[in-house]
Amino acid sequence: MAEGSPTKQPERPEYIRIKFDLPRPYNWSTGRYLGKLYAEAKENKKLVANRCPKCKEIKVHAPTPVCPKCKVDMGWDWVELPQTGTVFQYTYQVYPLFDPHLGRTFADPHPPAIILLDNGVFLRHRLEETDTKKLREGMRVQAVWEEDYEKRGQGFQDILYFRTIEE
Amino acid sequence: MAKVTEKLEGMDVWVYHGKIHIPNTYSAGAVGSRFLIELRDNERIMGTRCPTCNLVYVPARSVCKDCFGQLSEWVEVSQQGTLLTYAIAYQPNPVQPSPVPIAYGIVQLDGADTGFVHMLGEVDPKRLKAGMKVEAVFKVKEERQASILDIKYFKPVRKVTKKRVVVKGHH
Amino acid sequence: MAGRVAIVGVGQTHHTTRRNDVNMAEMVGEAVRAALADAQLSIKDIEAFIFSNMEAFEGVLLPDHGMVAEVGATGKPGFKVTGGGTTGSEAVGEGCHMISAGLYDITMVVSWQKHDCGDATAGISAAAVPTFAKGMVTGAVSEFAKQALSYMKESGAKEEHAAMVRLKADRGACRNPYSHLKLGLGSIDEVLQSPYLVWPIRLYDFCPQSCGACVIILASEKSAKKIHKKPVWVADFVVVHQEPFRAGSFGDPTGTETYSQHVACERLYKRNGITNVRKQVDLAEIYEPSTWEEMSLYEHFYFCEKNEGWKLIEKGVTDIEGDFPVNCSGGVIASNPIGATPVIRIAEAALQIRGDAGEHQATRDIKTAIATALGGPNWTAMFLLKRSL
Amino acid sequence: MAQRAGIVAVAQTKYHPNRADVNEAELAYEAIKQVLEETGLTLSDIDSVVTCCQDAWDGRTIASLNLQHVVGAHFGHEFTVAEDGINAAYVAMSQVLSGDHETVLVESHMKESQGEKSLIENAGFDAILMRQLGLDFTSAAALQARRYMDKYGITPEQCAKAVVRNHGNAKNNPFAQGPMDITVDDVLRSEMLVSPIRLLDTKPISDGACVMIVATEEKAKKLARKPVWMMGVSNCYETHYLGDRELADCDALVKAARKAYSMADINDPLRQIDVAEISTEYSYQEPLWMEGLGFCGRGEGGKLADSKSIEMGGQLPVNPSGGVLPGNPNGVAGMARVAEAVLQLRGEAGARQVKGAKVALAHGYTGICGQLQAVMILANV
Repeated sequence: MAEGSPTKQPERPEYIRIKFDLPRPYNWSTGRYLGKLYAEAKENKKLVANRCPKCKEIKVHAPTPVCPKCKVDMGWDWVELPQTGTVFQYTYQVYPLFDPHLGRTFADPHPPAIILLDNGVFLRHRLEETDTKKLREGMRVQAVWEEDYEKRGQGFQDILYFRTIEE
Repeated sequence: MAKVTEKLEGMDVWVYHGKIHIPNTYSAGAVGSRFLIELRDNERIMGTRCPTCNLVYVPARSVCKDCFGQLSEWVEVSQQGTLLTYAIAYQPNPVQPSPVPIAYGIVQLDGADTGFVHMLGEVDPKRLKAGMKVEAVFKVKEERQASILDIKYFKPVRKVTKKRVVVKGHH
Repeated sequence: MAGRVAIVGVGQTHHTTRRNDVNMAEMVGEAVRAALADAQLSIKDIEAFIFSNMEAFEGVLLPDHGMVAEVGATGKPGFKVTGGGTTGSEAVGEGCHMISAGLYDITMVVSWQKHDCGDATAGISAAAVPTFAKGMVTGAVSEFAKQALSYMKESGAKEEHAAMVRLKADRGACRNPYSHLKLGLGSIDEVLQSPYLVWPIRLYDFCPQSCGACVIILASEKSAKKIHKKPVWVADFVVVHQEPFRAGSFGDPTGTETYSQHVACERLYKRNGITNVRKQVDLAEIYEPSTWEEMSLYEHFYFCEKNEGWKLIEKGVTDIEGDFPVNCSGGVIASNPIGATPVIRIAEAALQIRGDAGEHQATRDIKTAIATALGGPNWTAMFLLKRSL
Repeated sequence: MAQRAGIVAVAQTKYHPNRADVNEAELAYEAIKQVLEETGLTLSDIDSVVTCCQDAWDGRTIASLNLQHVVGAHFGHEFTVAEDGINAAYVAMSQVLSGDHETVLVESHMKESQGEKSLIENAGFDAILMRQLGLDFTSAAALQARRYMDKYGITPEQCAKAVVRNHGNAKNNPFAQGPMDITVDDVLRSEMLVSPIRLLDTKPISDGACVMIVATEEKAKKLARKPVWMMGVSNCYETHYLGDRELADCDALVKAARKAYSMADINDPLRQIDVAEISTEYSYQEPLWMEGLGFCGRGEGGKLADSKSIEMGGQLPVNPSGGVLPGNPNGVAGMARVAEAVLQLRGEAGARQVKGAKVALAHGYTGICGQLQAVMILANV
């Protein structure tokens, strides 16, 4: 460095980092299709999905105005889904990950699972059983609803989890 | 707990009032860090000069916008300069460092060829005028954190310094 | 493509966890200068810029706007692509379109991610809107965990095979001056000792969060031959998006659904007369966010029969010295600056074709290569690159 | 160019301050349905899709995930771009001219009501040098407005006239969000947001979507009642740091316009262009952008705003639709200008029609003080 230069470069340079920690609020709308699912869950503790007029496939996650595969208008054809099924696949979270909607790290103790409902439709939800030793594919499960009407109105989350059942 | 979902009147549509909250940390890099550290430690405002375009960038930058040259020639500029433009914000937002109204300004410091974007203070907003002389007001040393906010704001110059401080040095 | 397009310059930064010595714009500028040096062009020669980055990870709005000076784009046209993991491929695709459309002669694809600004897992989790996915958010890791479980069950692959994928990647990464994770692993046991993130995905099974940038300069046929001694031709490319599977995002545990990879291959291979990819293509750089996904992608891209992906790993077919090298660079599980990741695949494949990959140059002569990308819910992009057309 | 790219069909939703009743996909689908109906195409006939959205506004990483089903992107070719939708139309044009795609669906949507404007915009400023000051796009625009007005003697009255004229024109536009009967005095007495910008100098929060189909010349002639051709287009970046820019002169717009004009063989824009649709989120931008577009000399935008020549029936009617000021979402605004230009050239603009329009200009911009400017020239012959 030339003489008269303003600062001496230190041996190990100090690097500045500027932190921003502001949550950004949003008002996400369910829209009309997902809203139908919300309404049935809240009012009737029913799980519903819409069905494509062409391929007849039932759209669970999430109801849409267009069938992704046939690319045709879905119309307004709703079916009620059974609330029992078998565990098709599950995993469990060992390491907590940062949840962008909570603003902190979080590990859900309830194992995420793909549940094959009794009408052959796949639902992604979570299991009540937290003891991973007791989990197995093919186990029978049933939806457990939030019983407090005031607390419902959260769509899929109106079902708290799926409980192991003996049959 | 506040209600996060709200049903729209008269239709089966819900609105979820939530947030995205991911903290972000941005590195200033070598050039930006040196600029901020100079504010914090020495109350000096530094620029970098492009020898090709003969432009002094303040705040210091690492690249010339015109010729893409990498800048390594550091220059200290005056803390006084000319107000190029200004605006007074009356609407609050969560990022603003002080309550509204906030006066923003772009100041061309003596010895610089670019404008410095910052706030204006100690002035009646009605008396702001492009072309007026302003000078930097620093926070007290204990409050300075090597950030752009180490400068509190620019205020109108009561007494113009005749001496132009321009110290040049090579990186 | 109406007009033929070639890659005439590539440049990348070294990829790493943290870059405190540069801000985002300066980091990207390093790759711009490297690519210009490679192409022996001046910034004045670049006519238009295509930016690729997933801005949600840095929490920046319009990130391209913040680096106009640092990448030399002042007064120039430009576009910003923002489409999940395949973003980089779409950007290179757009760079090609602009040239073959006759709108520009030389374009520059600028891609990056600076993960030290935020949290990539959180960023990916934010892809799920709370109205339908609240409480089911575990980012990409859990989706790849499900994919791994399905693959294990169906193909008979063992955790040891996933470990072999990491060992292969690590050998490449240790030879690649730019790669992020250089673990120096010696044995399968070492990999199997790494902890689970989401069962059965271990820390070493998954890609890191990297800071890094990659730049590719594209040119029309007329200019390409003047610019570079060894232009690499973009023979063709496809981008195929996909709705999530009924029962998964990156893998279909029901074994009944079509994958975007199949559709992409059908289009790309058919258009280019490829009936046996292992014979007609010499090398691949694929976008594999996890070790398990690499084995399964071998099958989806028809490098082998179904349920035999792990056998390619076992036999060393895809090693750097192998018959069909895959990810000599170390791949995505070694370096993953997401917005740049697909562009790095293309750049690395181009270097292999030029014979300029240095320490991690494949043993066999590479004349034709494919570079792929994976994003969204199993979206696929594929580029076919050739030494001569 | 041997081939031309044609716009086959356009559609917009009615712009609205709060469409909480629909999500992004349903909003976009309202417009998508219209272009499909008009052309008789189905989503399966589309061979490429260009969507335009921004994660920070949609509140979702990979925002295009929101709508891939309604654009028919399953197993399809989809590019997602950011910035204003006018750039998406530009990308679609390149895909068509490249020979790779024949029929491209272009979609742009935005629900500004969904997020918090100033917080989202603040994240667009350099994090080290500007973000901590709490700047948003309006406060930056105010710095530009003051600089422009001071340098060239543009008056608040001249800017207010732009507001009054745009709102007046909007009354003829069925898609317009909020045409208001206002006077220059109303504008000058409205609440001060960031001096010198008042409430009525700005556009309100707006939700909406715009969709179009772009096709090869051959395909466009078959599909469209009246195809409109993309004759010239360009965009251009300005540098980021506000202090490095001469805010009173929009250099990026000058460059973008020059390139678009030269492609379309335009050397006297005021005479050769029949109608212009320009994006102005703030009133001062109308005279400023008109200077950038070469409709008048530097500093003469105020005089032009005062004159009758840009009114309906004038030499070059500007924003017969009412433009952006009565309410268009950012990101859609520029693409909506293209859509409006198309309606003009098809003679389907209803009460806002400029008679016999043959050549139209559409302008859009993205970012702080118009950092990325885009200009498109369209023609019906």
